This record gives sequence, C-alpha cells and structure tokens, in this order.
Amino acid sequence: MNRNLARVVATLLGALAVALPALAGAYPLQVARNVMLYMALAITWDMLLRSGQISFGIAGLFGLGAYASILGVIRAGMPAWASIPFAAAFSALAALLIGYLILRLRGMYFSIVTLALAEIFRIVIHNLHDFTGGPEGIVAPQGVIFGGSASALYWLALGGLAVALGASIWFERSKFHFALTAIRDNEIAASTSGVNIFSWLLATFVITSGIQGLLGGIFVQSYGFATPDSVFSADFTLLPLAMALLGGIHGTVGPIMGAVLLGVASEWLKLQMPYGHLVVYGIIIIIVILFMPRGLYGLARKMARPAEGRAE
Amino acid sequence: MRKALALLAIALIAIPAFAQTGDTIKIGGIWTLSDITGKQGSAAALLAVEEINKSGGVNGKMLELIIADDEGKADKAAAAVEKLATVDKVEAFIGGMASGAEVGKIPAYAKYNKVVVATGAASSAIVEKALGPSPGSDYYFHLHPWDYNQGASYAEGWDAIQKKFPSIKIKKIFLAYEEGAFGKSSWDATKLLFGADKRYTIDGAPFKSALLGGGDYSAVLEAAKDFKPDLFLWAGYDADALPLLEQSKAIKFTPKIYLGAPPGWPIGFGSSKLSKNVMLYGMWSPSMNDTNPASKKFYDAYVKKYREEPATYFALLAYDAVKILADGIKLAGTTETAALVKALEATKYASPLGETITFKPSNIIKHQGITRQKILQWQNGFQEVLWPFEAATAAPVFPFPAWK
Amino acid sequence: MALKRRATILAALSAAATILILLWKPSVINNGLQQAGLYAAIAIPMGLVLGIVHIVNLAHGEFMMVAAYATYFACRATGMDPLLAVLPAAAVTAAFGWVVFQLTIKRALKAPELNQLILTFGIAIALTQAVNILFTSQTFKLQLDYVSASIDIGEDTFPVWSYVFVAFAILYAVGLKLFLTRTTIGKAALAVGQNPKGAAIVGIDVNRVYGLVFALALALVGAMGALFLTKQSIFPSVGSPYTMKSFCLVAVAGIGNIPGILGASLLLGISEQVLRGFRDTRAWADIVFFVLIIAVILGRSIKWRKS
Amino acid sequence: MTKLRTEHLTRAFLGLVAVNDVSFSMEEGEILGIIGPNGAGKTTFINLVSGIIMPSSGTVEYKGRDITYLPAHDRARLGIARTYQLIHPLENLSLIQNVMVGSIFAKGNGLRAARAKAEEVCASLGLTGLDRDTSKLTILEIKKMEIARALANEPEVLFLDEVMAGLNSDETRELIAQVQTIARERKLAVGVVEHVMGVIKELTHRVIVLEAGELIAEGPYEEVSKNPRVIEAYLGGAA
Repeated sequence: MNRNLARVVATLLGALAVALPALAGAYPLQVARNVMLYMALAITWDMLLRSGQISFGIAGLFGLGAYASILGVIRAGMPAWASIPFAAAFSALAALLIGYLILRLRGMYFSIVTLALAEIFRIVIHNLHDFTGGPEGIVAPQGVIFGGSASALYWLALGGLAVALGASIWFERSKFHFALTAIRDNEIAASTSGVNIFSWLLATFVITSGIQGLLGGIFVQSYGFATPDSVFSADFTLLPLAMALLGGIHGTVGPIMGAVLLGVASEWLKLQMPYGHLVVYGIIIIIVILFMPRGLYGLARKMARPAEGRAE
Repeated sequence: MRKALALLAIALIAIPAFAQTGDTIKIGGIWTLSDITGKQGSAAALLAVEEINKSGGVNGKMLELIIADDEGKADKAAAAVEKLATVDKVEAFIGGMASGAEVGKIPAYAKYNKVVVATGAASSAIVEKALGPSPGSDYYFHLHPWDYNQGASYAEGWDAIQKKFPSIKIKKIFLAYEEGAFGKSSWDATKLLFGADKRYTIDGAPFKSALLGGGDYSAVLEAAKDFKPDLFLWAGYDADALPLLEQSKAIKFTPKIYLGAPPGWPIGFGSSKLSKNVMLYGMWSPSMNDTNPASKKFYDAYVKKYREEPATYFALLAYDAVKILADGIKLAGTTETAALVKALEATKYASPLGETITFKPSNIIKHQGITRQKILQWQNGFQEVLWPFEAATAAPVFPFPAWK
Repeated sequence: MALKRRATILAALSAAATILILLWKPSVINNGLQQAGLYAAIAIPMGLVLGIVHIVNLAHGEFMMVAAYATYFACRATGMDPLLAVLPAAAVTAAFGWVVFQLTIKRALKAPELNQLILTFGIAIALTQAVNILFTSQTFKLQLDYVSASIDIGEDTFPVWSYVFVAFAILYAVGLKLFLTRTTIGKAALAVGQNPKGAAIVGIDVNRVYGLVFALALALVGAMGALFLTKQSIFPSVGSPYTMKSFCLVAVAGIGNIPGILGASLLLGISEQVLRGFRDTRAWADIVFFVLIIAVILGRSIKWRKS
Repeated sequence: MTKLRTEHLTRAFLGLVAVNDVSFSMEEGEILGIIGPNGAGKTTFINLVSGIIMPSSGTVEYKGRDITYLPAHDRARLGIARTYQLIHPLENLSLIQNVMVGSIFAKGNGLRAARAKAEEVCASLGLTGLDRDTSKLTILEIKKMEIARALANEPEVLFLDEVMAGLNSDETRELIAQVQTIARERKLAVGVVEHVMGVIKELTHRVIVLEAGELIAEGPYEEVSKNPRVIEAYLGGAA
C-alpha cells in the first residue's frame, strides 16, 4: 500500500467517522460506538506491545477507570464530564505505582501479573460493598451523560478513539517508536545505546493505562452504571487483543482494521443467525489467524509489494 | 482493508432502511439467546404470537415478533434496542433476563419511550434505580419480582406455612449465597426481611458458584453445619444444585429444611435420590398443569411445538409478556405509548404461572407485575407447589430426610 | 548455604502452620488438599504443553469440558460409571486433540507466540458455543453415591472423594517425570522443549513431537474430564475458569517445572481454604490466589536479579 | 588524560570468578587491545565497564567519576559505547534508524538532529542505502552499522568486541583503517577485543592480557607477545 493511497484511505475513513451521525441512523451509530471503544483499547494494547510487553490487564485498568469515574460522580460530586479525565488520571496513577513493581518482569510473567492485578482490582471493588456498590453494581443518579443524546455519545466515543489514535500516531513518529522498538528487538543493545528501558516502559504503561481508564470512564458514563462483572469483563482484554492480532500488530493501522473486522462481523453475524452466531465468530478468529498470520494489514502490505520478502 | 470495507458495505446494505407500516404490529424481543432462559423465552414468545395470530391477531393486524440477542452485555443490549427501534421500527419491546444487560438498554428505551414489558432483571440496586421514578419510567412494565419482592414473599410464605402446619417450626435460618450480584442481593433481602424484629436468627456465608469456577462448598457448608439451622437456604445457580447436596451429605449436614433458589435446575435433578424433599423457590412447575388450566394449555402447546419442556419459568414470563401486551394493544386500539400505558394499567391477566397479573407501584417504578414467588418442593421427582396455598399442588413433607 | 537455611526455616514454619491449622480446623487442611489436587491435575497438562510446545492453550479448560460432555452422554447411554470411562475419555480426547493440532495449531507454530494464543482463544469460543448450540446452556450432572464418601474421626466428618484428584495429580506428575526422563520419545520431547532448533538438527521430527505431546496432554485433560464429571455439574462454559487457574498455577511453578505445579496448587488450595474458614476473610478467599501469584513471581524475579 | 579506570574489578558467577581483581586504565586517543584465550573473561570485562552486569567488588571510574553501579544507559549518556561479539541489530528498525537510536537516547537529540548525525557517521564508515531493512544487509554492513550506532552516541570511550570476526581479509583491512581514522579524528579511547593477532598488532597502541579473569600482562603488543606467561596462557588454552 503506497503512502498516498494510505493517506487517501485514512482521510476517507476520518471523514466517514465525522460524517456518520449525519448519515446513519441510531443503530449504526451505536454499533460504531461499540466498535470504536474496542478499537481504542486494541490500539492502546498494541502501543505497549511495541515494546514486546504483552499485557493481559486491559480490563483491569479499564474497569478501574470506569469505577473511578462513576464513584467520582457519586461519592465526590464531580460533574460527569470531569469524571472522565479523572478516570484517566486515576488509572494512570495506578499504572505508575504498579509499573514500578512489575515492569522489570518479562514475557509470560509480566502477562500473568497484569492478569492477576486485573482480578485483584475486580475483587476489591466487588468486596467494598459500601463504597462501590459491591457485586450488584452502582448506578449514576443523573443517568447517562449528555442526557443520552445519541450524537453526543457518538462524539464522546469518537473523542476517546481520537485520544488513543493520536497517542498511537505520536508514538509512531516520536522517540517512543525508537525506544519501544529497540527494547522489543534487543534490550541490551538498547540500554548500551542510552535507552533507559524502565523509564520508557513506565511512560508507555502509564500513558496506555491512562487511556484505558479514560475509555472506562467514557463507557460507564455512556451507560450510566457499573457492575464489577460488566466493566472488568474478560472481553475487554481478549477482544482488543484478538482485534489487534487479526488486524496486524505493532502499528496503528492493524488494530483499526481488526476492530472493524471483528466488530462488524459480530453484529452482522447476529443479524444472519440470531442463535449460534458466536460459533462462527470463533471460527473467523481461527481462520484469520491461520491464513493471515500477520493480520489483515500484513496481508495487504504483502499483496501491495509481493517482490520484497520480509517487510517487517 | 478491502475485505473489511466489503464487510462494512455488506453490513450496511443488509440493514433494510425502509419502514414497514402495513398490516403487522411489530414487537421487538431481546434476550440472551445463548442462554437457556433466552432461547426458551424467545421460543415461548413466538408461540404466544402464533396463538394470537391464529385467532385473528390484534385489532385486525398480525403480530410480528423480531428477536435480537443482547449476548448478556450492556453495549450489545443497547445496540439491539437501537436496531429494533430504528431499523425494524418495532412498536413495543419485550424481553430481558440479566440485570447487567438490561441496564444497558434503559437509556435507549427511555429515548424511544415505547412500551416495554420486561421479563427478567430482578436487581433493584441497578435496574430499578436506573429506571427511576414515575412518570419517567412509566413506559416500563416489569413482570418479574424485584429482589426485595422475592425476599418479602418468602418471609410471608414461611409465616403462612408455619401457621398452617404447626409441626414446622423455624427459628434459625442459614443462607449460603453465591458471591455475585444474585447471591448478594438475596442475602441483603434475607437479612432485611427475616432478620426484622428478631423473629428469626439469621446467618449466612458466601460461596463461589460452580457457574463461575467454584464448586467447592466445604467452607460454607461447615459454617452452616456449625450454625445448626432449621432452614438451610442456598442462592446460586443450577450448576450448584447437586454438588451442594452431595457435599452436604458427605459432611452429614442435615437441616430440617433444605431449600434452593436457583433460576433453574439441572436436567434430570428430580430423578436424583438426593433431590427428595428438597424445597425450592420458583414461579412455576409442570405439576401446576393438574390444577391450573392456563398452565396446562401453555405447557402442551409449548411441548408440541418445540418437543422439549420449558426448563424455567422465564419461558412463561415471555409468553405472558406477549399476551399482556396484545391485550393492552387491543384495549387501547393503538400502540401509541400514553394510550397503551393506560390500557396496560388495567391489565388483569390470568397467567399460567397461577396468578392474576396486575401492575402496581413498587419501591421506585409505577408498573410492577408479579411480586410473589412460590415455595415448592421436590416430591417423587416433581416440583410441587406448597405456597401460595391457592396454587398449591401438595402439602409439605417435613423434615428433610436425613442421609442414610 | 543461606539458601538452604532459609529453605529449612520456611519448611519448619509451614509445618508449624499446618499443625496449628490442623488443631484449629482440621477440615481446612482436608479440603485444601483435595482442592489442590483438582487444581494440580488440571494444570499439569497445561504445564506440559507450555513447557514443551510453548503454547499457552487458552482452550485448555474447554477441551476438558468437551471430554466431560462426551463422557456424560456415553455414561447416560450405557449406564457406565464415569470412573470406567476415564481411559476411553483420555483416548478420545487425545485423538480429538491430535486432529485439532494437525488442523490448526501446527500451522501456527512458526507464527509469533501471540498468534497461537489467539488461535486457541478462537478454538475455545468455537468449542464452547458449539456445545451450547447442541446441548443448550443447561447443566448436566451425574449423581453418584460415592462422591459423598466420608470418614468420621471423633465428632468430625471428613469428605474424602476428591482425594481421587490428588491421586491423579501425583500420578500425572510422577508419570510425566518418568516419561520425560526414561523413555526415548520423552527424552526427545524434553530436548525439543529445551531447544527446538537443536533437536531438529539432531534429527528429531519436531512437529511430530509437538503433536504427540499435545495429544498426551489432552489425554490427561480428557481423563480429568471424566473425573470432573463425578463431582461437578457440566455446562458449556464450565472449562474456562480452569484455563485461567491452570495458567496462573503453571506461571507460579515456573515454566517447565511440572512438580512445581503440585507445590503451587498446594499453597493456593490451602491458603484459599484458610481464608474461607474465617468469617471476616471469607469474601477475600479469591484474592489470595492472585496475590500469591504476584508475590511469587515478583519474589522470584528479585532473586534472579540478585544472582 | 585518563578516560576510564578500573580498580580491583571482580565479578563472580555462583562461585566462578569470571573477572578477578583487574585494574587498568585507558587514555584519550589510545587504542587498547584486550586479549586472552577463550573464556578469559574479556567479554565479561566489557560487560562490567559498559554496565550490562554489575561487579561483585572493585570500582569503575569514568573521567574521575565513580560509575561502578551506574546503569548501562547512563554510561552510554556519559560517553561509553560498545558493539557486541554476537551482532545485535534492531531488526524492526532500518539501517539509519538503528544508528539514530544511539544519537537520540545517549545524546538526547531530536529526530531530525539524530538523523543528520547518523548520516554523518554512516558516511564516515562508507555505509549507503540507509533506509534498508537490517535483513537486507551484509555481515560487514551490519558490523559497520553497529559501530555507527555506537559512534552516534558521540562517545569518548568505545569498545569493539570481536568486530572483525566473520569478515574476510579485504573487509578486515578496510575496517581497520576506518577504525583508526575514526579513533584519531574523534579522539576516542578504543578498547578492542580480537582473536586475530594480526589485527591487534596493526590496530593497537597497547594491550592488556587476561587469563582466567586475571590481568597477567600489559604493554605494547610486541613486548607482551614475548612475555612467557602470555605465551604459556595461549599455549595452555590451545592445548
């Protein structure tokens, strides 16, 4: 895919995203909101993956942000809109503290610990009934943000996506790209070239976790409630991961493509076969992984320049 | 990329963009279709639609039920409402089971302000709170009892049973509750309603349901055994039913009354030796076919059409939702919300669940349907209704037989 | 030297703790041991796959679920006891696993690790949902008298059936140890696990070994499916929590350390039961699992960094 | 001026002493050979001074400052750079991006300045086709790229760990000349580990000899190569 074509496609998609509320009905808008949420999560997960660190804790930081937002409104009387950046800050701060502990771990051990932390967050919120509402959950007394206006909620979701997208593109074009790729490729060479591995990982972890918290805040304010099972759902970890992989990892474009694929496939399948569509969903994941090991974007790039072998 | 765009295009084309206002009245039904309650609920609702259409429809129009899957998730549930409201242009909604999904629908329901006859969602802490008070939530007709309704009806039921059967005496109650939302709200309600004015001594302990990866009840059963309750009650899921009994037997825990309150029971529970005289909370059982003609009519029609038994009362609630809605539309002569709400407020529907459903205010909302659950007992492999007495199919067997 | 002393102190402390708990609430140890057996017996096959094939099999529990369903229907049709079905279940699941391996996993072995993870995630979804379509989300349970077996000691009654899981866990650990160190194919598997490239150079058919190890692991999972059915209800999503638990246990033990899984399971099984034994800590029993995982992994990483 | 000095530097791995009580120094503009039989501790020694591993005892001083326990990335910033015996290309970065890494992180340059610096360094080593993937490079180009990455740090001390290994004699000669020019022009103190004595002889001003982790001889190559202990060490190592 040459650069000009990519730019045209990106511009068209951007224009589509902005024009969608004017063009589409409430249902496509709602689906788009769901897809954009997962897309943003997939992008943030990929941002950390660019350093080689595989997080299984997306749902943990997402859920933490969700509860920070709704409890900020209920317990601290914050306005709903202000609770969303607060959620981002809260998850970022949590990531800063746990990052100090866990960012020296590598490989599967890092993954497992992030997974365990997500579970710990869920259990703590589950058990602090009086403050968090416990397992039954908690409802925002003022209801859904912006009075539930479909277009306002769409803009909010698009805003969340824009933050993730902006951060990801910034990562690709700044020192982050060099630092994270160097860490992923060879930590020793990176460190003797002056890369402070721990600091860059910490910065990346804090930024991506902050965005995940932000998205949690957006989610919770868009529906006006939180329960431990809904906001710490394993879906928020596994689906973004699957989307990023199916689309293609280590870049911004792949997760976008993967999220569109899985998000749209999931809704479309449901219309075709109300009972049993989830089987086909699983099979799609299997087939894409088997036949497009580098994801949709990897395949597209390979087709665009077949002469060159290994591109990245 | 090309592929993704193609998929997107197909998805957009596949959504018919035209409105259909002809000779049908469209109703949207939303359930979690991968769950037995949703699968059978949607099936029972289709049965009701078929029956109504066979007898001439509603005000000369046929009913059409359009079913959507909420996958048990709030965001998917919201999308389902939007799809039914804007693409299919349904005129009313039915359905619902899990509270966590139902609460995702409420903003969209409120936006369209069409009548909803809800068949599930018992959590007052989130669903009723999210609905909010009248008149904002007047479009919402909630058939299933709230968690506190259930607790109150059990307290009432046990008072009545003890009065009628003096040999049954309950002083101490132990509740084993699964640690999720369902169990926790049961525990709150039990403490509140049985613990009031110290008529009963209450204790309880949480356990992890087998549904969520638990399945070892030793700690909670030992706590229960030490407490020596007259009534042992567990609030969990069908997956917990037999393992709990087996593990109770293993530690020789033999309360006089052993009572379970899962939303459904495992297949073939009645044929297990351990099921003998276990009591349960519920709304319906096939044994009611003998005393209740509406129940028998529903049961026979359902089994004939689908060649399986309705496994839980959620099938009946969905069936009732369609019938109640159809009666309301008949009376109102329209699906316009204000008129339909008014018509539904006059509902007096003789349900196959063995009671007449009317809508009365509950703690927050204005239109609450059923408030009572039933107390039943497994006798000789069948669920017999013990209370309310007007629906009773058998007398209680007491005490719970000790293990041999 | 210091290490040895510390190990002795730790052993003494845990022995003392065990005796105290035994005196205070003997059932905690009894239940904890049996629970640990269940955890370990399910986790060991995952440890085998992770240690040698280097795949995190997210469909691990789902394979057990499939085995349990197959056993259930076989037992209901023939009236057979699921204990007799342990070996057939192992064989059938191994065959099923081998087919799944050849059709899918083998083709993804050269891809990055994450691909295999998501591939098995897709398999897990497909298996769960296929079973859901066939048999609905309702639960099935065999009712067997012997699962309520117990022993009376004085006033107390101790359930004992789940020691069958302990027996299987030990059997698995010892059997695998012998298999990997004493048999030709086992030694080859170990060599492949430690250095696939080197093994290929000396003429071992790496893909075949992977396929065999995967099938062996699934045989063990299949046997556990039959055993699991004796005690627990089954439903389509019954396996997934065990996938996560197994993954965590394998990580606590350390990749490639199969006997370590026994220790990790024991630690977690008993700590859970201890917390469940107190009224005030009951609700927090779940957290101990995850706190211990983090503590062990962090502790080990600090030790590594020091040495 | 002394750039780098170690005092009694020692590192043991589980009882095995890899580097034992080594004291040495490197002067500005000096090319120092570090030689010794296989397993003598040469690479461990470089790892210790570049901060990849920490010593068990002893000190490392850089321009008079104690850096014994300073992390590797901070040493890189101070001006210590190195290459590796086994090549360490950053595979997912292009040739020029590999070189830029040194400039960006060790010197804190912006991307544009780093690119300019990297181009300059690459030119001095005769590297072209700067936007190629590392998978498209020859061994010589990868070696040069790693030297360039180290030079982009703008170091004052540079260690080259068997940089000539795997090259043919023409390539070796070319690289020797380039290293000499670079060391002279940039006033570097260069530490060179090599097995080929011809390279050491031609390139270095002075050598230190390690055997079993100990420094056994020090001085100009001609002198040291006649030292009986050194000869014995090499013979013993060969036997």
